[in-house]
Amino acid sequence: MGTVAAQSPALLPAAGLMRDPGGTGRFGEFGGRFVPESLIPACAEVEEAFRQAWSDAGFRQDLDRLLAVYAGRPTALTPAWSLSAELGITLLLKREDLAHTGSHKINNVLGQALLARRMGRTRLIAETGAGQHGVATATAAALLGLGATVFMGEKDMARQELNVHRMRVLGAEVVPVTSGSRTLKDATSEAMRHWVTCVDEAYYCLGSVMGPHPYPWMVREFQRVIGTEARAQCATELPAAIPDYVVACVGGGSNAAGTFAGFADTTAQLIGVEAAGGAAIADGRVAVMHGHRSYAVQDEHGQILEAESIAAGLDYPGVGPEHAHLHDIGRARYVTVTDDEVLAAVRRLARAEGILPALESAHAVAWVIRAAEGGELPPRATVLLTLSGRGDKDTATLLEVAR
Amino acid sequence: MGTVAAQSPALLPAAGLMRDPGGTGRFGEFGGRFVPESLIPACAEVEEAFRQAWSDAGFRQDLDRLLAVYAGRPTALTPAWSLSAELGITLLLKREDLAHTGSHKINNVLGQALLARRMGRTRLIAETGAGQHGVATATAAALLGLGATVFMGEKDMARQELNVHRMRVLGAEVVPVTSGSRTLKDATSEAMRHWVTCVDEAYYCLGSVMGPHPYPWMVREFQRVIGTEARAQCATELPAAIPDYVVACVGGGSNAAGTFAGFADTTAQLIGVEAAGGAAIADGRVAVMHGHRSYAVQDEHGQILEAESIAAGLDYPGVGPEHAHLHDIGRARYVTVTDDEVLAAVRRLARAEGILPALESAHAVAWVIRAAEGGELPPRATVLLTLSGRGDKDTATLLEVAR
Amino acid sequence: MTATISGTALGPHLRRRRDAGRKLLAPYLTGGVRADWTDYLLAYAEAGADTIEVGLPFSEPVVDGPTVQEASHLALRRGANVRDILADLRRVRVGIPLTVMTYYHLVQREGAEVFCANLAGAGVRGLIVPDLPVDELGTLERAATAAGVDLVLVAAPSSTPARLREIGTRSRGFVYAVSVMAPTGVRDELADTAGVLAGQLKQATDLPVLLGFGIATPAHAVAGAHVADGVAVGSALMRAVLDGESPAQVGARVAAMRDALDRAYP
Amino acid sequence: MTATISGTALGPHLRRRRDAGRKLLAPYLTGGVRADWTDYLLAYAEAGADTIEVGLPFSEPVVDGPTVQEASHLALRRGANVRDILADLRRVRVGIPLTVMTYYHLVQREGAEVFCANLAGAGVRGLIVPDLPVDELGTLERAATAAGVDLVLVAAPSSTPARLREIGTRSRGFVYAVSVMAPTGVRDELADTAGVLAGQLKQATDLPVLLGFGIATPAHAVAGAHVADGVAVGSALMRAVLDGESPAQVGARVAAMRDALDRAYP
Ligand SMILES: Cc1ncc(COP(=O)(O)O)c(C=O)c1O
Ligand SMILES: Cc1ncc(COP(=O)(O)O)c(C=O)c1O
Repeated sequence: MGTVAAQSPALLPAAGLMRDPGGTGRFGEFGGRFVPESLIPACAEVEEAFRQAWSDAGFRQDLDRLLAVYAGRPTALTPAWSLSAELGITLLLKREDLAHTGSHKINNVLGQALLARRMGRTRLIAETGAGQHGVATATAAALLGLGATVFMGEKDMARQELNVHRMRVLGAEVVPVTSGSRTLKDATSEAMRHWVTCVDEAYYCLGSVMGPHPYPWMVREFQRVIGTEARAQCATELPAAIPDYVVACVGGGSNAAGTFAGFADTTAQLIGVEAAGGAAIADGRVAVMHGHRSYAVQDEHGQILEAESIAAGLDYPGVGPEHAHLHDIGRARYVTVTDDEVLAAVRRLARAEGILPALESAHAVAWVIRAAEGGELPPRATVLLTLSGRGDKDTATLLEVAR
Repeated sequence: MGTVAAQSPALLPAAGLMRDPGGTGRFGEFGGRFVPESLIPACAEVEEAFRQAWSDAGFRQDLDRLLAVYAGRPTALTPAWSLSAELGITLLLKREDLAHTGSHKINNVLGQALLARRMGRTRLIAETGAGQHGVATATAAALLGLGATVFMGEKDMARQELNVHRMRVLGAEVVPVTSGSRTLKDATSEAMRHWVTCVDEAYYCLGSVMGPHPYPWMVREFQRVIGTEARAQCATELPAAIPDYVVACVGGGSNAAGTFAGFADTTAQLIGVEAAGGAAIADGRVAVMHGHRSYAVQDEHGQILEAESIAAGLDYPGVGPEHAHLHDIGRARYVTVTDDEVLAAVRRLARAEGILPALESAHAVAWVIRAAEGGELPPRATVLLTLSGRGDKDTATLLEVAR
Repeated sequence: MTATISGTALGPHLRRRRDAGRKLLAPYLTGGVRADWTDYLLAYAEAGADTIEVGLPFSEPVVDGPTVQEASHLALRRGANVRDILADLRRVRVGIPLTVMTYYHLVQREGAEVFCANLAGAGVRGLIVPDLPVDELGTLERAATAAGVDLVLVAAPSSTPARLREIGTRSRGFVYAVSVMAPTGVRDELADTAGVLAGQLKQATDLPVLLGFGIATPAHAVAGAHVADGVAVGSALMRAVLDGESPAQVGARVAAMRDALDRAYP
Repeated sequence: MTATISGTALGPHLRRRRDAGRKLLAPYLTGGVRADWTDYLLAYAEAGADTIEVGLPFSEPVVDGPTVQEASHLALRRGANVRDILADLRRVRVGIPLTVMTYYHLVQREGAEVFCANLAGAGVRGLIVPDLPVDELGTLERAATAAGVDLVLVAAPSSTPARLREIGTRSRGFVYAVSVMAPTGVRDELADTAGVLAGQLKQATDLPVLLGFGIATPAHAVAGAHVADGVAVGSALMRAVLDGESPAQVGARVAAMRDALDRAYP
């Protein structure tokens, strides 16, 4: 994956980019539905229900109301006044950290939980790494009166004890996963295994733009609200209406996909920032895992590697299939930053703007700082950056690092 | 303070209630400016600057813009769908937990920080107990390029290690206070002592509706945005436009004051909920402390007692002077709930609505539950409750209690 | 790349035996789980297996329950990989056609043609890819055919009638009927779903139908073979392997099943 | 309630001495800080104090620096309270008028009239309330006058000229001039602000002006008395008390200051 396609005008803006991937769920050669036969009908049912719901004004209204009166949308667009001045650019922050539960994850789970209820399911299943998606799922389940079973690697449970307790207070059952590396990728596999046993009663609420069709598409659509709002807000904030750059961190890729979706048909350069320690696109090769075909980091024999990032939410060796496609056609660029750059970015944003970003989100900030200071961003460039979550959850990590 | 004046129609709605307390800063017999002579000119200067700023459309616009694009206002008004059904009432939650930094504290500090900058001050001083106001102050200081010195009791620093680190990452200096009980009241005294030494350069950014005039009034005005928004939102959500009850927790009393201010001139019953372990109005007597005359809990000799609540933000033996006045004239009622009721309320709200409230805010929830279940609230009563902050900060406490 | 196809073809072999009234038995072994892992294959064959499923371990075994997960994990920690496992296979002569079971990731990373050719080169005559549904077969179907490897498709209790027909039509060698909506693993008794599914499949195809997932004891095997043409046995055997039983000991377990089947269906 | 006013009135006493050319010395002691605390009062008087400030400890001493905070805290832990301290005072005869220093909370909780009457009943002739600015005197001014207690007002370096006039006019007994923008406490040298403030006050009032906050050594006392009519000394003495010095030892510190003053201003 070494080479990054230069942004060639011919490839942009592709009509129909980031739209319905059709019945096979394909984004170019990526995506698909690579699951055991047992799960095929369940996935098909989710797809069918989503297609119906998404074209049902009543469903959209219900979701929009929840997003507004419950989750706190629209989230603010904050000019990073000081950092912009320091960097000689105009940096706008899309504030998903202000959404209920502290990150963009809530947008997706509210959509999926409403869908689950519409499908008559009584319980949500979810995988979680750091616990953010698990907390969001537990939250949506409580809100809609559904059960919640969250799979979490034993190692992550020990590292994220407080999030485990948050989920339990919210009424969720948290199931320790003891297989493999006992982290997110194993929790994901275990959630899928569990889903097989209860497809009639439970709904698998996936946490990012991954998994079998329709999940990558559906989750992107539920996250599209980020990009749609940001697009309208940029039109007010920026003389040119459209920013020159649109930047987001990429774990599975849902906050980036939701953001990019609002700008795919513009001239904005789309930049996804991966953790250097888990860079599926920069360091990975084509992989079929967790239901889709995309990129993932793997060893010489094709075994999937564990990711190693200071940001638990980016500790995933794969990436959503649509990002693989956007990379392949050169519509988006994927870059990496190191843990050290990320820690510096957290401090810098905190001191300049009074905003403590999640370590995940700080990846996007770190790239903007490097690109502006390294001259890669032209002077006065306008940059929209999605701040996917707040840093409170990471304070203990920062404290440890500081010691 | 045993007797609680019944809501007598004659006393309500008093014209001019919750307005400008005049040059002496009096709310009935409460309030005032009981500070060392050294601080009198500084307080007068703050009053003068606030009066000018508050009638300056430019200042109001700057503040409104910060509240909107930075702090995430207006905050949502969330119907507590399930809990309402369980209790047979209509309960609406004003979601200050969604504001930047996780509570209503940001409303006040943004106002004061803008004022400090307008006054040419280069540094903010603040006291903090649990760290919420300290984090908010550090945030506003970072945003506006000011220094921040936060005084915090040594005991609280040990209990709230993560918030201490958050402040430091935001660039604030956190000063341990080793005198007295080494908690919030001592930190407040120490902040005032420090302010004396640097009035020309530093601005004292007080965290609640207390302290010498103009602070109780000014902080209430900066928090009035809660009530103003909620009033407009209730007009949309409620057929009767005005709720029957308006409920908020009371530590110093700023979120309650800001909320009440929006409804003082209506027929709504105003309820302030204190912690049983620090109930300045329910258990206190008249006191002059930290610059104002109000109520505070004290021993037989008049010495101020330490408060003891599971909610660090309510661990203050006093209360803002305007609340003492609202109590005396019977316009607002002040009630108490126990730690056990609070813990149950946290769990109940979390499971019913997917919202984990701050322990402080859960005091208000606990009273509504008790009043509805005990028949004190008439069936179908409409209740506006200010959820002053989010519970993430309290997860460790909950975990300890659960063990 | 073309490979020399050696040994007996899987499909005709199984069909012949089935048609002769024999109930089919397909024990499973994770490739590379121990240094002497191929000795277990010999023991299985000796004990009367009709084919052996050889698992190529993958780091994300979503279809597998705890026992096979543990075995895969152990094999990978031992350094097992596709190339070496196939090389080992090339060196043993078990006398019955082997079937590889693995995840699609390991197939696609080499490309379907190369992968199938490599299988064939190692004497493997069947391939089961449990996370590859019939809709996603892509080039693998043709590549397997070209390499002389039977691509065995998997049916599940949740499969619709239309899908069962499709699976029945496009599967080669046999059809793998997943007895229960669950990952692989030992269960107390055969799920009700097994009989229903096997019955539907028998309507939909003439291929041998082997029932897998949860067949742990001779009694299970007999019950399964009542509705299907035979059974696949995995976790129960792997548990024994992981617990340190020798090839002879695990072979004896296979032999017991063989025995029970032959006795029940003489 | 009316109390019998006993002993010398504070104002005339100080004014007489000042007018006779004597520099005034007002040492401080926290009431109830030790069981034998009144012995320190006797030692102070013996050493040449012109009045003694007796602190009534309050749990929230916002004007005080670390030493006096510690003393207040200690006294409270020992169970000190206003009633008992005044009862102790009633029992000693120090021969000079005493001045109480305390926070407004302790005054208002009993009501100004009762509080002042109680002071007078204990022979106290002056009252300093450092957190009660002139704007907030309310009923205390009249109550103090009625009880024959001089309500001593405090001026600060930050006071405006208008406020200094007001303070000068309404203060009784003397004016307490805070030498520096800081809490009470030992400092290396007298702040520049001290001279400016004392000079302004001397313009604004004919009352004796005593300089307090930061006067720790005989040299400080001499420097302070150069611009004012005398000095108040607190933390330096309380440090010695807290460190365990006897009444005689601390009295010797006061005597040294008295000596230095008398020598410098013969
Ligand atoms: C704050 C935050 N940002 C980003 C991510 C990564 O997810 P995605 O790439 O799907 O947005 C996570 C995942 O936990 C997260 O918590
Ligand atoms: C969430 C929250 N609510 C309430 C309070 C109490 O303050 P006040 O009574 O001024 O609103 C605090 C103080 O820290 C707080 O953090």
